[in-house]
Amino acid sequence: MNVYQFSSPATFYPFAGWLAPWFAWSAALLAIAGLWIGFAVAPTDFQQGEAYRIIFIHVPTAWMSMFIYLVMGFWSVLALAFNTRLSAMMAQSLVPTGALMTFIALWTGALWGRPTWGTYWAWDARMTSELILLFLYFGVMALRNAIDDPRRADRACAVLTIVGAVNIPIIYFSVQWWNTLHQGASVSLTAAPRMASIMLIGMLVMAFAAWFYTIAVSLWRVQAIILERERSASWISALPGLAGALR
Amino acid sequence: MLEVLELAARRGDAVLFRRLGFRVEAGKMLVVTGPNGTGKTTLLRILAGLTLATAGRVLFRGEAVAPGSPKLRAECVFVGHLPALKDEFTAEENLSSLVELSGVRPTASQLRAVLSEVALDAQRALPARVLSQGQRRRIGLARLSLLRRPLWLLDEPATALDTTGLALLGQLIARQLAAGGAVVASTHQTLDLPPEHLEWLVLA
Amino acid sequence: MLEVLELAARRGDAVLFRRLGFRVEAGKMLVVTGPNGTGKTTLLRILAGLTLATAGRVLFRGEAVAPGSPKLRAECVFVGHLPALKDEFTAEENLSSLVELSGVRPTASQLRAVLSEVALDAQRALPARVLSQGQRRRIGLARLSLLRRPLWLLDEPATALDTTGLALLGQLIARQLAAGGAVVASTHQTLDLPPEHLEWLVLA
Amino acid sequence: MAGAGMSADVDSGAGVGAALRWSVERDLRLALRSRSELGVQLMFYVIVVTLFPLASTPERMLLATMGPGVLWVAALLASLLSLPRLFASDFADGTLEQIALSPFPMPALVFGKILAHWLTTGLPIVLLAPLLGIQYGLDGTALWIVTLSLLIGTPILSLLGAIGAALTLGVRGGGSLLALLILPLYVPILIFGAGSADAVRAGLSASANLSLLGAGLLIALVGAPLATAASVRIALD
Amino acid sequence: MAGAGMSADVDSGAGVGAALRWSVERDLRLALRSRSELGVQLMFYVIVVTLFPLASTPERMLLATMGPGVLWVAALLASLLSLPRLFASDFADGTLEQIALSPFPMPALVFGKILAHWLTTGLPIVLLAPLLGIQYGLDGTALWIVTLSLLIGTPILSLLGAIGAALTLGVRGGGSLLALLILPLYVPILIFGAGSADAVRAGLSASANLSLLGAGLLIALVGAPLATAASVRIALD
Ligand code: HEM
Ligand SMILES: Nc1ncnc2c1ncn2[C@@H]1O[C@H](COP(=O)(O)OP(=O)(O)OP(=O)(O)O)[C@@H](O)[C@H]1O
Ligand SMILES: Nc1ncnc2c1ncn2[C@@H]1O[C@H](COP(=O)(O)OP(=O)(O)OP(=O)(O)O)[C@@H](O)[C@H]1O
Ligand SMILES: [Mg+2]
Ligand SMILES: [Mg+2]
Repeated sequence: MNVYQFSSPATFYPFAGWLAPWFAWSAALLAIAGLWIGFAVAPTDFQQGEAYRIIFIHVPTAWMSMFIYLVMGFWSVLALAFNTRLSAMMAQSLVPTGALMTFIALWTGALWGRPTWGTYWAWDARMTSELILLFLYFGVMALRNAIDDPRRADRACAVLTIVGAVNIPIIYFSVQWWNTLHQGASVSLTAAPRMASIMLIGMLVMAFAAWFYTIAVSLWRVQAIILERERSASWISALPGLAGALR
Repeated sequence: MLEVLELAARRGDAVLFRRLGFRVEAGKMLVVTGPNGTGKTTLLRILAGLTLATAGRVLFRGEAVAPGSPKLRAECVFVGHLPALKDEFTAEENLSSLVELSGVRPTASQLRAVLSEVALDAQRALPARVLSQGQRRRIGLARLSLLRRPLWLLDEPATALDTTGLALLGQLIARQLAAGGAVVASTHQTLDLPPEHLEWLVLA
Repeated sequence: MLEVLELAARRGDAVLFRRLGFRVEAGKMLVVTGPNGTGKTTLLRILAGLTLATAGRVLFRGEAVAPGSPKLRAECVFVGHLPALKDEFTAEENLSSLVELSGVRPTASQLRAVLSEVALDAQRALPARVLSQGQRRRIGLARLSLLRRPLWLLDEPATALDTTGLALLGQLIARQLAAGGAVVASTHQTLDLPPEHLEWLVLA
Repeated sequence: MAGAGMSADVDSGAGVGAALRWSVERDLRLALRSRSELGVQLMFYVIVVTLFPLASTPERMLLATMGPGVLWVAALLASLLSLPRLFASDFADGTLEQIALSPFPMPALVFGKILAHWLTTGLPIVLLAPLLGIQYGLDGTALWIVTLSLLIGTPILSLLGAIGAALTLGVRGGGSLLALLILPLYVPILIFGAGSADAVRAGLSASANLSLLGAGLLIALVGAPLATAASVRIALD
Repeated sequence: MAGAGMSADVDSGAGVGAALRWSVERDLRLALRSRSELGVQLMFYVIVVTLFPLASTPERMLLATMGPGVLWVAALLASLLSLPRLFASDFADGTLEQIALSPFPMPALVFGKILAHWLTTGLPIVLLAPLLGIQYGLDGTALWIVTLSLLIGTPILSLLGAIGAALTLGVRGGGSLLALLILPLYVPILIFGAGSADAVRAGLSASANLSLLGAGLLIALVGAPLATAASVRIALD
């Protein structure tokens, strides 16, 4: 069995169905653990009180919002370069989750801003660029909705995704390039972490939970997309349990 | 000159054709006919490299060509339903602009000669906006006459042409075939050409 | 039914026709032919009330009608080069919308019947954007079939139709003439109709 | 079914209601066909409103001062941006010819199109304005007045814009020429509209501004469909 | 003239210059054909810039603060408003098909179109900016910097916008969808652009902002023609 076989929707469909529950369960367990660490184990912050606990949602979702976009960009490059159907479907399957993560990051950030900065919203570079990211996700969805031919929509969305990827470094480095309200990175591979290690652990656990959740959801979504797109293919009607549903 | 292997086209849920194969030799014209909506336009656009085929290969002079490959683009000319005319440009400007886009720089006298060949002398300086339907198509004929390309792909070239226009089209095609070129054309009308040069492809 | 007196049309510097006069009786079809650019389209648009004539009068049922008069608008139907189709609407939606614009409310079963009459059953729910050229024209035929109007003005109705499409057009016209309607049509192709119903107007 | 039996299906006077229904229904259906259409309009408005604070300095006081003006300018631009499409596609595909030849009264058909345009571009903006106004730190009354002024004002934008859109049909330079023709007409509306909220913020009454807007709406309602229908006929010749 | 004699007229590599010349020349000629075209673009820009002080309260200090932002937002909107026309007419009349089938390299042809677009919409704005800036009470350096930032920035707007214009070809919701896709990409440019003048007004150096803009221009110059050409091909399928 070689790797390329997985680029065929027919092979990937059952594989995705087998894989998804594993990630879903891991995500659930990690989320429980992370929330427990975040809300029960981690100490109250001496500056911010309890409000800081939003960090356990805010930071993982903010990370994922950017990471998902990069992954979409990767699939889009593959889709355009090799004209593969599956990679375009993978990219498509990630968009709603990406938008969700971005929205949550924005929302929790705004909620957090109220007690710490005294305002829900400011036109600060990081917030603005994160908002732009949300608009980019919406743009990809809107473009897909506006084109009825799925193959054409695949390729158009791929181009847009790749072009929009320039926004990611802007978000990430915005805190360094401008004087922002938002604080800089406190987790880095090169320097020792500047926050309490239990907080760091909680955040990382939550980050993995978000990551696994994304994988599980997008695997399920890609299955749905495959079913919709390949409904006339013979292997679909041969699927157990589906033969009846598809007439 | 052109060979098509196992070509298939699917639009939406409909399969237009499958496992289509044919050859067009130099000096021959392939006439594609068939009822409305059977894929003539789609086939021509695939051959031109505008639309992606679902499966199959197109060989040009024996080599497989990718859609939109520079080689194909340099050697064929496609005349579709849309005339590619700018309403603001005059007939002459439109013609010269279209021909230059194909990499040929015609002289003013060439332009004038070919426009009078298609009976547009009087309309030379009129903006395309005011031209009649048939006069617009004639600019396309003039373009064919100026471009020496081995392969012509014509989608319903007889549309809107009067009898002299049809005769002109016949002459142009005959000249192209005599010069060793090939033509693939879809049509619902009968063209006045010597049958020994014609091959037929009926889609259904 | 329709009478034209001393009609003249000038476009820019060119005089297309002058002192043109003819009558079209109920049950008759006037076929307007002539080389490209001689004013067939212009004439039909004048009759429909879209374009102003330079001189002359149009009488409808014996009364002089102003261009765009409500009377004319209620009794004639014009099918021009442009199909008036919305790319986003399905074939069926396009048809019903066009017919309703003329003040007729067709039932769903009528729509279905007439669409199958023009062989668009399978394309009923497809957006017009993806229809082939001939399929788009067939929606226009279906419209003609649904609207009972005394006067039809058709500009090159045979364009893009295949042989069965042409036969259908012939039948529709025959039905219209038999019902006491009149038709004015421009064309370059020969239509298969009984010659005793036809009158000819050759512009040059 | 013969001869005289095949006569008019509609008598021209009575068709106003049917004509309105036809064109409103059709254009709404077209607008909603791509599910995202309405969302896109809203997004555009939100983004434009969002741009302004980005480009200037984001101080709270200043924001509240700019608020009504920005909301109005954005509404105006959203209208301007969508206007070229009002007749263009109907013109290009021949529907406009058929509209001109329909037995229905043409001003009614045209008015229906304008109404649909307002429903899909103007109304969403009006509904969204209070939310965006909060972002700009506008308080209760100002918020309410700016929304009310948009409710009265945006239909005028659509009505006046339609005349411009019809006049520039088939003319090169479309979008910008349209903007040039229409913006001078828009400016008074902008001034009254944004002015009404300013008046409230300054502790004055907004009623003068609002009633001027209302009068403008009445005039536009009567005059614009006629002028637009005439312009469309000219464009078709 | 027979058979092999009838071969390619252009070898694909060499055609870049000729391709550029063809499309720039043609589009400029088209733009200048209706003599008013250029004037209209400028008028639009002037009117939009003039609208802002009208809509907000006209205090001198505030005006100077808003100045660069307004000049930039107006430039952005002017670009946005003209973008739908960039490919639309070529798409509708079939020229774009012929461009895709031309032996010339397509990115070069597309780049020529973008260049012509900038020359007719961006450049006039850059030239006009100093004059309008004076109206806003901007002083020497700020004026010079905002003009320079527009000179570097407006080509990016045209380049990025072209991608959006190509992606939305033949897609419903055209103008607004285009705005939705493109505005997020425009925002960073707006921030750097308007920010450069703000920096100067705040007594800082504008060089960081300007060099970021310059980097953006380089990236866009390389990437945009390729992405646009790819999008056009997709739209034609
Ligand atoms: C709507 C407003 C906000 C947005 C859009 C936002 C966005 C982001 C993004 C994109 C990141 C990840 C980037 C990175 O890892 O460098 C992030 C991280 C972070 N945010 Fe926010 N944020 C917002 C508000 C806030 C507020 C109010 C606070 C707290 C005062 C906050 C604290 C943090 C912290 C501590 C991190 C982690 C930085 C790190 O350790 O790398 N954010 N935020
Ligand atoms: N998304 C789709 N779903 C189903 N059918 C489609 C779709 N898109 C296109 N088609 C069909 O594909 C066909 C396209 O045909 P094409 O334009 O190639 O026909 P043609 O032979 O040129 O016809 P004509 O003689 O009318 O020009 C049409 O029958 C159309 O209905
Ligand atoms: N401004 C103008 N100046 C000179 N001639 C003009 C002008 N406007 C239109 N014409 C001419 O008027 C004629 C319009 O003809 P029309 O479209 O009615 O022709 P037609 O008989 O329908 O031709 P076809 O068979 O090609 O459809 C054309 O010959 C055109 O060149
Ligand atoms: Mg066809
Ligand atoms: Mg004609």
